[in-house]
Amino acid sequence: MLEVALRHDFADFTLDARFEAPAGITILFGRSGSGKSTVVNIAAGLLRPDAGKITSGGRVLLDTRNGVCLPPHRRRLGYIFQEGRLFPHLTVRQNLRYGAWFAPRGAAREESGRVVELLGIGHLLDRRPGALSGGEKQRVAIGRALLSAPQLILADEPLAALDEARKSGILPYFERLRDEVSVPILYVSHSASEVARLATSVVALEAGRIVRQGSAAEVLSDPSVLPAGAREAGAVLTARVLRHHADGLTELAAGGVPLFLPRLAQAPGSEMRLRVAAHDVILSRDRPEGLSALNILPGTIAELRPGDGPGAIVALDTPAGRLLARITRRSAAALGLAQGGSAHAVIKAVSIAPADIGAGPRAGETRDLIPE
Amino acid sequence: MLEVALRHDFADFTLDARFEAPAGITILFGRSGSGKSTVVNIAAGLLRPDAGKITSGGRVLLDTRNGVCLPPHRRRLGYIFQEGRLFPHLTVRQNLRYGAWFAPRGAAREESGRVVELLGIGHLLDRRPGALSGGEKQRVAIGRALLSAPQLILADEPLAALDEARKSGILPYFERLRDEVSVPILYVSHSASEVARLATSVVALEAGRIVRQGSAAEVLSDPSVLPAGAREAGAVLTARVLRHHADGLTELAAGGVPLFLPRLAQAPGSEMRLRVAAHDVILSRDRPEGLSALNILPGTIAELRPGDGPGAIVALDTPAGRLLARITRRSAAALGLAQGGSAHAVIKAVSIAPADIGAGPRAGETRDLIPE
Amino acid sequence: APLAAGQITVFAAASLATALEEIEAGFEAQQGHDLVVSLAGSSMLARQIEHGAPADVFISANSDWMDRLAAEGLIAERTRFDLLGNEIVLIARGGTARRVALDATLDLGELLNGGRLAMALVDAVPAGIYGKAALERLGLWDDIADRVAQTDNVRAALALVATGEAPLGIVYATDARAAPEVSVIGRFPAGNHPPIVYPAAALARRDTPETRAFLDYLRGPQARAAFEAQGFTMATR
Amino acid sequence: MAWLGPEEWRAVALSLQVSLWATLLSLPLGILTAYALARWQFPGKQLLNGIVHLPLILPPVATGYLLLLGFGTRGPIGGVLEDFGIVLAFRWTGAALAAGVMAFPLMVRAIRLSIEAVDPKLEQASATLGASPPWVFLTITLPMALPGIIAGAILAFAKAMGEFGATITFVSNIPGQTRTIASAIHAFLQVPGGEDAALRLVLVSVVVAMAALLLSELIGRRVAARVGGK
Amino acid sequence: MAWLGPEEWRAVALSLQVSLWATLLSLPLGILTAYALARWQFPGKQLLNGIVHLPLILPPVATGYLLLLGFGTRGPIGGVLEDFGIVLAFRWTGAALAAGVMAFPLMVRAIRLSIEAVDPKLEQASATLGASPPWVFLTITLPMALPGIIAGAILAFAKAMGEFGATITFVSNIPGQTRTIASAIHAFLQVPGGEDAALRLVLVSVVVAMAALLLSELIGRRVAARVGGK
Ligand SMILES: Nc1ncnc2c1ncn2[C@@H]1O[C@H](COP(=O)(O)OP(=O)(O)OP(=O)(O)O)[C@@H](O)[C@H]1O
Ligand SMILES: Nc1ncnc2c1ncn2[C@@H]1O[C@H](COP(=O)(O)OP(=O)(O)OP(=O)(O)O)[C@@H](O)[C@H]1O
Ligand code: MOO
Ligand SMILES: [Mg+2]
Ligand SMILES: [Mg+2]
Repeated sequence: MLEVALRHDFADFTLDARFEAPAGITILFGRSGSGKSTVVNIAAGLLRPDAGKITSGGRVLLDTRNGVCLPPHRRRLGYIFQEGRLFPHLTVRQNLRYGAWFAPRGAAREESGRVVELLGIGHLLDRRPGALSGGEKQRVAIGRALLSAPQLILADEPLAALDEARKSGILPYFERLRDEVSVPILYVSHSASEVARLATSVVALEAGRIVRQGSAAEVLSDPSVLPAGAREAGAVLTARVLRHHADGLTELAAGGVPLFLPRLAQAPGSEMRLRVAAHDVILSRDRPEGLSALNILPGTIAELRPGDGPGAIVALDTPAGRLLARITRRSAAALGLAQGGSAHAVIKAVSIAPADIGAGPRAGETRDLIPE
Repeated sequence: MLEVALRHDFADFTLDARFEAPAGITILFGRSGSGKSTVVNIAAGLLRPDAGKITSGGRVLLDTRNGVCLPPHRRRLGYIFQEGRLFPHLTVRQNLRYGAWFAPRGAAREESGRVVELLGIGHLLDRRPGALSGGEKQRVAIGRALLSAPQLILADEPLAALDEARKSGILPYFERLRDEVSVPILYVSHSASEVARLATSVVALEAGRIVRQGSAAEVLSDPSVLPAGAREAGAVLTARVLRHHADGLTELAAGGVPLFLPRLAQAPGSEMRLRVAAHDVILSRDRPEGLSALNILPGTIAELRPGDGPGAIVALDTPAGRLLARITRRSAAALGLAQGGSAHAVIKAVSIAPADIGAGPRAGETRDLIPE
Repeated sequence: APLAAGQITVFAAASLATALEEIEAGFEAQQGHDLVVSLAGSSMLARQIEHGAPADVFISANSDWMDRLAAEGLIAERTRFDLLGNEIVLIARGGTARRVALDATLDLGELLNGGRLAMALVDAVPAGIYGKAALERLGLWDDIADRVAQTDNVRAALALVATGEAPLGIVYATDARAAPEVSVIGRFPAGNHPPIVYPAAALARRDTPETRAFLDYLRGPQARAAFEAQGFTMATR
Repeated sequence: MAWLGPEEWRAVALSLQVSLWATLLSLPLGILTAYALARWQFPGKQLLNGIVHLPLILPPVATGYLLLLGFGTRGPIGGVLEDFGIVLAFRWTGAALAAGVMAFPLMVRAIRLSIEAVDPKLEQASATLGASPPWVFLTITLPMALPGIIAGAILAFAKAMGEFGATITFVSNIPGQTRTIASAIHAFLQVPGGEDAALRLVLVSVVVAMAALLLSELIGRRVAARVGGK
Repeated sequence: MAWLGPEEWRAVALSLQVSLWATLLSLPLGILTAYALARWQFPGKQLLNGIVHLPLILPPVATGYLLLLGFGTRGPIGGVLEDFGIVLAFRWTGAALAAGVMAFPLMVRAIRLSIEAVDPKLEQASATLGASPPWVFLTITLPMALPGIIAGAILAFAKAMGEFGATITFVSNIPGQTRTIASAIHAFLQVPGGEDAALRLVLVSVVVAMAALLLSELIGRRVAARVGGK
């Protein structure tokens, strides 16, 4: 458990934040300049705040009132930087061992073979960072942080510098981290997909202040706290892989309702998280017939929230969980949608982006170990 | 008109390409490593190919057979680099003037006031590049290239380093460039959105070879040549803004059919290009009722092309133009879709991403000046 | 390129610095000519003259370099004369040091007491060459040859003794007078080494009334007073 | 400062003059050499690099002697120059040459590093905008390397102020003509009782050189800030 | 090489020994000084920078004289050292000190630049992985700055090979003890007819120094390639 309470003034920016990060991934979420990196750098000891207190698993890292401010090397961190920051003069193996070198003797530490395997970097061990691709670099950086026997993992937009393909190659590793590593992970992101897939809990920052704190599902359903506004709104569903069909579709069960997606890699029985973007959901008064969309979920309208543009967000409680739909107010009126009424959500199998489908425990629930 | 014919061998890569770029924007499209930058660098004179000939508006820039290879500074280029490459020791004004300094006396040149206005950089003129944001830098870089009185403009992924918000801030400038500047523009991209919005013509590269050449609509409708495969397939429609409705929607006419989109900035009468991603289109056998989607277009199935996964691409000829829909084969079978049959395309107003909506002349048509 | 009329450039051994300063003032006042004195080691000056240095008069600290210039026809032989004589002496730090007799019985090694004997370069710089010759003649050289600290010039040897780095040194009598920290504890008999002479001459292409006037002045009473004040002896011809 | 006599003042003035000219005149060649070493590949590059460093390696007296052999009135180069009315040997111009030669390796090293730090991509960008290679150099490389060029020039100036061995060997020690501060210090150290005067001159040269160094740090920082943006 | 007599060979060997030790012993201090100048802010930083540059600015003879006053048997520092059994005066060790002092500014400049080029972000990363400041320095800063450190050391070595003025003033010229190549060259130039011997020694020192320079370019390139990745 990481407990943070901070106050810091820059020339024209004030940070004032207090939050707790349980085991699992806590995502610091917010638009550019909202103060996310500042929080992480204070936690790392790279920046000393005007006032504040940070404890990690009971250890006091910072307590300005009592003049305590541990230097970075005594905080027992694993910091994963956006640009990797691998040591260019060391091989991958040496980079990985670097932190272990400085860890206290008795520290509980990850077994390096397991980490190497987890991250799929076994074939890279003898290379130097200069000879790695961007995605490989970032995986090594994750391993390096893990192997330093950290009591707190920090990650500042670790995927921001990667293109979509590489991002989706690394997200699963963070999912595993969340599920298999027992220390809190403070993870900075401004991507709704990452929040949906990774977050155990979310802290939404806006101009240095915390505007929302809760589970991924809660935070992502509130366009007012999303960096990109309504375009990013969406629901986070959890589902279990049922079976893989011969025609290339995977059937999942979400609260008893079947969901069809293009073939997933996970074995039947795996727990999945899906982010269903609000703009990908069509609503229908009655159950539509003769549509190419495979997933049609009945539900009850829990809320109808008009937006500032021509749109409205409709929250629909379905057996699979609460879904959000972004539709035009014109349609809402034409369909006579109203709170308490019933409607069907239409979701195309192919419209859920691969980036939005991840393995993992229920969104917003406490961590529970799932061996793979 | 730019005419290019090249052959070049790297250690384990061979480029062999021949194409023509008319006035307007010709997009070099292809996945990473397909040879796009190599082509542009050869055109710029930064790399000398094993063999080849390049003429620009009749001027021979390169002709290895006759030993002609003009150095970059004599090619009359405007090269817009991915990273801007502004001169840090010069002010924005001096950067902009830099190329004009070296242009031949009598060269027809853009009027600098007009370019500054076009790019909206008037308030930046006295700053140095270090004090500009990424998007501002790139706009200045565009201006600098324009003002060097070029006879050929090259742009190598000019937007790749920018985030979505900044990208969408700059795309309109390239649209204007395409429509208002008379020299050919060779533009490298691997974004389907950029192709859809900008391309006068598209050259699709794959492993050093040209696999497809044609209008944006033609190229984007063929998943086999798209870098990201079927996920990027889509149609490009052209439509004219009809009117802005009070509820925040804009009505467009596409081939006589109305289309509703969230409010656009363009005035009624403006010609628009829309990319409609295949995975955002739902097909229905009959005209569906009671759906929240506003845009329902009847059409005839022109083609049904099964993909390698669980999906299939359906090409539907509608009054608005040819649309593509990516649906599961299971749905196609269930709906009994077949070539020649009829179907309705369902498109949500909000599912067309803002990045996919641009101003401009009809896709694939020759340039025609539209004053703004 | 010849200098302005009435200007005489003298290339002189560095050890003459103080005396020449006084002579320069006197000569300029008397003759109205402008005297320019360039001071450096004799070897360097001679070599520069070989390469066309604009010297009018050369005063060397030994005959070798003057001989070499003479052989090359660079000096006006008729104007050459031995200007000064000097002595070499054994010095020690402090004013109370006992005097020693410089003869074959002297145990220099014991006097040095493990320390160094400071001398100018014994194969290159005149003071060193003379000193070595004298010690050889006395049969003392072989004993202390490996105890000698050789310096770039006499002044540096003097400095080593003055600062106490070396207990003893061999320098010109003229130098010894200049450093209050040291005292002379022995004088080498003149017959023990080649005569120490400072020859002077006008350059062949500058054998003019002005240079002759200066050379004459050097032999005159005012110059003699200045030289003797520094401890030089006038060479007897 | 009453404690410096007219002779000493002349030496100070002469040193400043000699060092300034040595620096200014060797600067263009220094920049060219540094550029060649930084950016060109040519046979004999390592040889050029070695020759540039020679004055650093050789005893200064040897360098002075070589200068005397080459640039003296009887030397092959000195003779040719003399036909053009340029006399170096035993003139302050020769002192400037000697000081310039001795300071050259320091200057070239500093400039070379700063040129190597200029991003070739900016030079390419300049070429695509129509600048021919000399213009690329003048408008991009040179201004971007300016902090290093200034640092190199001032370091060379400081070194020139202190140069003695090569100078006295090449141009002797003629008051008012070639007697720089360093030569004067040397002369004073030869004279009984000259230590005080020598010390005063040492102080002067330390002050001048320190001022130059401080200046170089300041200018360097300011120019770097300008080039780095803002 | 039969053309060098045993005396000359001893001078050559001694020069190599003196320069090597001068370089190796001054390296740690050079690195520390360079690091302080590159990374720390402290009062008197400019003063330190100035003092480091002094040997470059002062006439070498003056530096040698100051060394004599400070490190001679009677000097304040020399006296203390002597109590510890370290004698510098008239020893090759003193020659190494003189050469080291004279070469120090060159070494520090080169190393400072290469330390400034190390990305502080990597040092931060190292700290977050548990490395205390000395370990950060040893495991990140030092290896990354290695090309510059090697270049600086070899430059200092070359300079030490050529040092003469300060050496002869401080430790005089004792064959076999303090008679380095440079001193020998100087001595030969003082005697009529000594030019040939001097020239031979000049050749030897040029060859040695050139070899050192070449080596530094090679090592520098190889290390840079390693540090830069691959
Ligand atoms: N050293 C500093 N001095 C002054 N202001 C600073 C400093 N560091 C950050 N700021 C300001 O603090 C605010 C928050 O910055 P921070 O880097 O924490 O944002 P962020 O949320 O990480 O943004 P991004 O998503 O762009 O990384 C910004 O307004 C920034 O300008
Ligand atoms: N200088 C070079 N030497 C050897 N191979 C090269 C060189 N430059 C490029 N290549 C190879 O040529 C191929 C094409 O490279 P190019 O940079 O043109 O691709 P691209 O389409 O621009 O890719 P991206 O989208 O990543 O920029 C790649 O396989 C690359 O490895
Ligand atoms: O007076 Mo001398 O020539 O320095 O021994
Ligand atoms: Mg940040
Ligand atoms: Mg490319």
